[in-house]
Amino acid sequence: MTAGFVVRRIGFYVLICAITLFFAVPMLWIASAPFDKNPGLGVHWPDWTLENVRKTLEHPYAMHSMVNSLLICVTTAVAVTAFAALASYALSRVRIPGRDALLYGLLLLSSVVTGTAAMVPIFVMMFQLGLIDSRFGVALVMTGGLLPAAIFILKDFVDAVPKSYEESARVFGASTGQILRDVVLPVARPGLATIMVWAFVNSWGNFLVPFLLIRSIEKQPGAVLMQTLTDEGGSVNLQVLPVFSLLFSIPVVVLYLLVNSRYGFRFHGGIKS
Amino acid sequence: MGRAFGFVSPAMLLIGAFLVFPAIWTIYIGLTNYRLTGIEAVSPSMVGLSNYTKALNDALFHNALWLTLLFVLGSAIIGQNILGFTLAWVMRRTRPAVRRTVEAFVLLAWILPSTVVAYLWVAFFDRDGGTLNNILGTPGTAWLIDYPMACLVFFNTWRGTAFSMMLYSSALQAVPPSQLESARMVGASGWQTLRDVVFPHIRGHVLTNTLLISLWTANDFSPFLLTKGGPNHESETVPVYIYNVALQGGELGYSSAISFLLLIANLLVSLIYLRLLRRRS
Amino acid sequence: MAGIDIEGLATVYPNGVRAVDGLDLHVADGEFFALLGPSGCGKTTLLRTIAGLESATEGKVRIDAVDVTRTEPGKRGVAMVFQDYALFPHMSVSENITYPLKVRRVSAATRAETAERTAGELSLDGLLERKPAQLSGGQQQRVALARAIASRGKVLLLDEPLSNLDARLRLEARTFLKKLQRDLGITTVFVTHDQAEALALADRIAVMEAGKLRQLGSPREVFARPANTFVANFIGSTPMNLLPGTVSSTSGSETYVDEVGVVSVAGGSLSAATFSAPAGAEVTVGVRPEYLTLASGDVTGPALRGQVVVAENLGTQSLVSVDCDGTLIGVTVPEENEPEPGTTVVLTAPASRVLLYDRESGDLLARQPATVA
Amino acid sequence: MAGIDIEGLATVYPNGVRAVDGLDLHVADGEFFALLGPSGCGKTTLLRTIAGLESATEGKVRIDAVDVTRTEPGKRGVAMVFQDYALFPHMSVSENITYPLKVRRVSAATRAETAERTAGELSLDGLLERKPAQLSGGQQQRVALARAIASRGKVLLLDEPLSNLDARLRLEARTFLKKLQRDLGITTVFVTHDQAEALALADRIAVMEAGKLRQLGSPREVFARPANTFVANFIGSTPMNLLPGTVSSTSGSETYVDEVGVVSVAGGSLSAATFSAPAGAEVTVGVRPEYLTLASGDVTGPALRGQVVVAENLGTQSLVSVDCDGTLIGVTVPEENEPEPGTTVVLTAPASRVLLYDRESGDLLARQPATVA
Amino acid sequence: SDSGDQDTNRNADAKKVELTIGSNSIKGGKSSAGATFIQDVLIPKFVADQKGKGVDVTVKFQGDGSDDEVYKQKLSLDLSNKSGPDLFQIDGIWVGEFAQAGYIKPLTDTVGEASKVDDWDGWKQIPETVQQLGSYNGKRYGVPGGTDGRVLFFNKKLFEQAGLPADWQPKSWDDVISAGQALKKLSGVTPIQINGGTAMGEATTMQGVLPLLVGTGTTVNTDGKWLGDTPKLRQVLDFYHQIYSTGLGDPVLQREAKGRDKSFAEFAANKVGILLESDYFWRSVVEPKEGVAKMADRDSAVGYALIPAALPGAGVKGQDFVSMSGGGATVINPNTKFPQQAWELMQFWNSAEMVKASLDGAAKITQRSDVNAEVLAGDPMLNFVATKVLPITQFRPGLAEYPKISAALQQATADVVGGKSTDAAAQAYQKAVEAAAGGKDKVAGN
Ligand SMILES: Nc1ncnc2c1ncn2[C@@H]1O[C@H](COP(=O)(O)OP(=O)(O)OP(=O)(O)O)[C@@H](O)[C@H]1O
Ligand SMILES: Nc1ncnc2c1ncn2[C@@H]1O[C@H](COP(=O)(O)OP(=O)(O)OP(=O)(O)O)[C@@H](O)[C@H]1O
Ligand SMILES: [Mg+2]
Ligand SMILES: [Mg+2]
Repeated sequence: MTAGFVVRRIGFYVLICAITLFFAVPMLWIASAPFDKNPGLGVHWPDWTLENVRKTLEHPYAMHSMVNSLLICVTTAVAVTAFAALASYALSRVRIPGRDALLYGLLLLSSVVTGTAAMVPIFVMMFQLGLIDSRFGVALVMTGGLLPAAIFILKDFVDAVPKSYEESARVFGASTGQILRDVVLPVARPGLATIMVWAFVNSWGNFLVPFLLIRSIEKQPGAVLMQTLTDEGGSVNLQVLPVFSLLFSIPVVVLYLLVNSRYGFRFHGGIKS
Repeated sequence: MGRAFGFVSPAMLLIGAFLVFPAIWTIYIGLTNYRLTGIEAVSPSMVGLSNYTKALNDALFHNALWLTLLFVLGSAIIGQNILGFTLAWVMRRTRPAVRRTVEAFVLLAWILPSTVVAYLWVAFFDRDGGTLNNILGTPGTAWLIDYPMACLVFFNTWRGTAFSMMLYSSALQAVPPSQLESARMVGASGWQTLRDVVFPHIRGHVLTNTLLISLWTANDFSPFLLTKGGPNHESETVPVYIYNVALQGGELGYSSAISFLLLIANLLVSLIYLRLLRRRS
Repeated sequence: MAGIDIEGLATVYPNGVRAVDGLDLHVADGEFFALLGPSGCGKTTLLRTIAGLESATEGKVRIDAVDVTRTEPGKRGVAMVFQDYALFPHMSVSENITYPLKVRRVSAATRAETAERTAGELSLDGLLERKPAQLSGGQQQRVALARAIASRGKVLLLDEPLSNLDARLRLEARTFLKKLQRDLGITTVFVTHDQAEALALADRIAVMEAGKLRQLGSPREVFARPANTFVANFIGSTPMNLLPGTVSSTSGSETYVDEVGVVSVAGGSLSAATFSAPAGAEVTVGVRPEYLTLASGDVTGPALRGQVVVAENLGTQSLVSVDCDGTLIGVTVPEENEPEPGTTVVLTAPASRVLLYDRESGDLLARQPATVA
Repeated sequence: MAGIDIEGLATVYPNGVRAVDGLDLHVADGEFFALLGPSGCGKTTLLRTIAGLESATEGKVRIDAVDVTRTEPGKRGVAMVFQDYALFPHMSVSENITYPLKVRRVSAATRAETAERTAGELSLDGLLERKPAQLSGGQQQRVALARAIASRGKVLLLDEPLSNLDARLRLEARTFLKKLQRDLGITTVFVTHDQAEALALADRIAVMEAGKLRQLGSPREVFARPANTFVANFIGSTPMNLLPGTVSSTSGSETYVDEVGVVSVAGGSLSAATFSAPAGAEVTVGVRPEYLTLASGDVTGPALRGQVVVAENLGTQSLVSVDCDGTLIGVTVPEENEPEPGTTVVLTAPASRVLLYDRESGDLLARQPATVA
Repeated sequence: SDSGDQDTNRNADAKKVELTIGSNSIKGGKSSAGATFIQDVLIPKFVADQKGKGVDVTVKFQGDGSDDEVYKQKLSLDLSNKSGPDLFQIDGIWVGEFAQAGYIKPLTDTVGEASKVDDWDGWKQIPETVQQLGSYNGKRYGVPGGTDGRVLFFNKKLFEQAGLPADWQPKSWDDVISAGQALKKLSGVTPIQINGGTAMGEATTMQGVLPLLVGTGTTVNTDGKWLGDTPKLRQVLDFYHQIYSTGLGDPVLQREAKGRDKSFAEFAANKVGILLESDYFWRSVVEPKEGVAKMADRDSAVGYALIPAALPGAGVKGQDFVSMSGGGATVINPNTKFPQQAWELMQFWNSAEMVKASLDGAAKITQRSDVNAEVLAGDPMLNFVATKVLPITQFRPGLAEYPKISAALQQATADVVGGKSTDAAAQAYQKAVEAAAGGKDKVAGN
């Protein structure tokens, strides 16, 4: 081993450590504040207590809001994945003129609709459809917003499934549906898993849509509840909030870990022209 | 073909209903003086393009556009791109245990709910007990006040790098190892290898990635959670400005018009990217 | 079991490439039929058109006398093995093998039984629970075959079934495939660009070039009397020597040589038998390295003279390149006779092994047409 | 120009696979040296260790007598051609060829000049402005060679340089490669799993199995006297017959057979010359299909009797499988002598072509060691 | 169809009634006590009460507990689609804009006969000033809820160290400044915290600009015209300038997103001398047991004083002392299916018994004088507000343009605190107000 080699190795690990710290340090708060007697908006060595956890568990809506979040986000993630899979398969295999332009156009539009102003038409439409105060309605709206990017990303995965797989199934007489179910989807599974996590994470944090469309507190998801953890003057409730933040993060992390260990979390990229 | 249509239609139906239709309606609202409350809520009137002419003379909008540009440039085009690529490049050949650990943190930053993330960063930058001040030994420095845009760039780089990292990881896997080794065999340095072998291969990925993260960053609302656009509009990017105009000011017509202008700006940027992409082949 | 009839078939890709260009072909029931030709000549396209994966632009495909030109691939009663095997990576070997049955909603019990039996036939026992990625190349190929066989098609189509195997495995698989086809007696069409494979396996070979048929015949016919210089050059493990020459004397009638004529070539001459060309005709002389004999002394009769340039070891034989008046001619010699480079040598060939081709068209100058149906 | 010395070399992958496992090897200056072995035996790993792309776990690599075991690949003075050629798709042919010079910051003028010259040597003139994707496989291979040559290494390493070419092109490229190496006189190590290629091209061959050297010698030696059953089975375009047998009588001393002994095998017997085993020894008898003679009448002396099972056309010859007392034995016969399946035949072989191997160890039972340096 | 055309007596005799109460409060979160009262006390009591009359009422509670702006958006969306809760609480300053949009109607329109509304005996207990909270253009749109009042809080411990009296009562702005200068001598202490800047949002307007402005003798909207760049405005801005340019205040704190919370924490940690806040600060922030910034010694350590006019007698209406108040009102949805029952619930809700119950033993200023007299006796500070501050207090105008005017005021203070000259800030303010008000003619300038 030459000296240069050793220096490069050390430099390399210093770089890795620095990057890891950059990503890890901001997370200290959520590791310390929930268990601190005097939680603040800073990070210090906690004065350990489980009192905050108890308070959070006793909160009238906290736990239930997580269930709502799960309901909404599982629906959204499943719907996004299912519809995006169907659409991206069709778009990947059939040459529709202007297909790429369409995808880009939708991707762009999806950015306008996240704005506050677009809430007016969405609200009015949901109102007319009688989907106000419905968790299902909320999931629908979120699904519509996430689909373009999901199709965009998923198409790359489907493009990567060898055509010979499908043709082989076709020669055996499999219908398109069978081919999709038995061959394409299972092979593109890492992509589907990735999209599912992505959709779940995105809907998990969405506040505005459920807030505006849901009427009963009992149906509100955690993202909305988190906004209410303040006192009448608008100061945050530091007893409950850190613990709730922690709890609220757990499903996302668990889902990610599950998917990562089973399918590997990975992306394809690049537009094949 | 007919079956393909059947496959696409559920997605298109949802997209049409919850995306295209509201988007078009929003564009229409942008041509009126509609407000949430007050007289204009009952009877909004068409004001033509006056919202747009107003935006063109609105110093706060100009300010917001400029800040958005800085934000996209700093955190997406430079920050996430370069850090994401560096991570993908460096992690390529590290031990799996190390790679998994680093990736876990990077991905955690990406998947945590944004409301939670906002608190993490408020705590990080906090003036009194903040982690940053503790690390740097600079108690009392109000980072979010004194350097709001720098903080946001820092924050968003942290938040979004995972996507670039993952995309570049898979891009780098597509570079045939034999090409990298060919370069090594002729004695090319790391930089020469990147420039002559790696980059030409992943050019398409670089552009897709840059396009996506630019769009997402330009429309990102999380700056609001950190600084609420302040102090004194110093970190009021366009989405935050739209929010403030719509909710604080109640001017939905005007805010719709600005949303549409943001869409146009996004479109322009995308077209430039796509032009660059096409030139590749 | 069924024969395949192809009539005036053409397949044109959307980009305008006429990959198959007006083909007529009959594959007999139970025949092991090879499609041979260089890369890009349209072999795969022809096979895919038979399978129904590409639709014919012109002409007809009949399987078992039924016109299937417009029939869905799944309803033609064909089974196909792809070059990359197209095994489903997420299914176990037994699931892969029985997938065709699953598509037809055959009961699980029957499926398990079929998997057992077919795996037995192809010596895959004990591998049924593995995933394709856990198999060697040869095993994968057999799974793909098993799957095709399990689908109980009347016709088996194989696209370069051996090309993904390494040299040694390929030889084994070749023998295995031939035996399997014999046992099953299933009509089989296979695509290859390796002439040795086609010669070794097929009952009949169709040699293609640029979407067209160049010769159709038994391996022996194709090897011994290539119908044109294209086929001549393509067939044989060492390329045939194709040399410009002139007919110098003929016996028999003026144009149809019944006995033996002489052609002057590469500074010397060779005798050739039973061809149809007048004296003075410009021809291409075709003679395989295996049929040339190398001597160092003097010989009587037509012969070529030259210097040894280089020798390549072929195992029991060597391929010697001899420079005859500026033309390089390949000769195989037994390993023990390999001459030193630089040696002057004399080459002779039996008249029956010297073929003459028209210099312009490249067609065999034969009394009888070379393609005997 | 330089020789390569390899001493006790082992390369272990992080997953614990000892891909190269204690190898000693000397490649002489200017030699054309082949690494041959089945898939996964460590050929590529050895080549990459010489190149410095993998680092040696144990042992030493010397190039031109300089220890380069820990030297960066770019500084070893070696050039390498990868199996997939690794041409840079975005660079033109001339940019590809001169990339090694660009890295060393050679002036553009010199680079253009080198590109011209090297392209001339490899008949690539006129293609300099094309991109790799616009070239045929053979041309791509030549560009890769040109790039390796332009880098002016002392040693040229080729990893399966011909495997990406189709059957016909491979033969041409083989001859081209051999001639090029002769002309340049550059020390060349090439990897192949195709024994025919190794026999045809190499000055010397190293046969590997599982990271270890099994035989080292000239093509003739390796072909004629494989040092063990592994090599015997691997070398030869048709696999050698390896049959269990027993030494039944010996001449000469008891264990060293000077003249001719007899082994009983497959229900009959064969005579073998010059081996070292006592009567009654259990051996494996090795005899190539090419050395067996097939007769239909009766013969005197040791012979095997059996029925013809199947015949494969090899072009000028056929490979006939004969069932001798339950053992399948391959024999090649000239095409015109191909017997019908079912015929009863008699097989004989010259005693000098019958090799005996220890049944346990598989090593050649030879008086002299089989590997002659 | 507009509710004006609807029969106000619709479903008056229904035996099965369903009502929904909307409120920006939630148990365990924002205004938890309010939500708890409605859900656990008001609704069961009302249901029982109605049962006695033979009516089967179901009352649902629709709590939100979010930012006021988003709550307002949600309500507006509901109301503009002629849906939404039957009764809901809104901020007093929204009454005007909601009325203009037709989202709410005068009670007499919704409920029908004026007598039914005006004869409610509760009105007599609600002071005229407080009634403004639920009124627009002189008409009653709803019944006000509790209110508050702003005073100057000060830290008696710091005052003692600085040699200032424990019963401090400044008579003019100069008195405040000089107390600040005395406090400045103490190390690590911010002498005066008067909210400024945009980060604090409405807290800047309510706890800063407006109390000062009324101290100069004017209001933000006089005779239908919005305040422009007037000398009085400049006087206010000068005062900000004086505080934040001479080290009497902490300019950085005004820019922080969580600046207000932080100012509370600093006050509780004895680092702020004088703080302009509402009685909420006393009740919920430095409250010794439950407060967000508890001060165990609140009763002895925290002093309070009336906000002086710039000079004695210079305040609005010639007052010596001034204050601002806010609060909400409960209104009835004009589209309710059960207007009569909704009005009945409204009366029940604002009965003395319920108002008292809503306090749940805590001391808080309610809309009803009779209740105040009873519950505030034990808390001198709140009593002080109810008796001394409410009579002199002012409310914000409930007009649609107000939020933007307020934003312009915040911006002007932000400019000054950030170091701009009063002149530049005032000129920029004038422009912003003209744009917000929709024309020069709607602005009172100089
Ligand atoms: N999908 C396609 N679209 C357009 N042209 C095609 C397509 N597939 C093949 N071709 C063209 O059709 C011709 C015949 O191709 P085909 O694949 O049938 O050749 P092949 O004989 O199978 O060659 P190989 O031995 O290389 O597999 C080629 O010129 C090829 O470029
Ligand atoms: N990067 C690697 N990591 C771990 N094991 C490896 C790696 N590369 C190769 N191996 C293993 O080392 C052994 C030798 O591999 P190598 O590639 O040298 O074989 P090879 O002789 O070149 O085979 P082939 O003819 O298939 O190319 C194999 O068992 C292989 O699985
Ligand atoms: Mg093909
Ligand atoms: Mg290899």
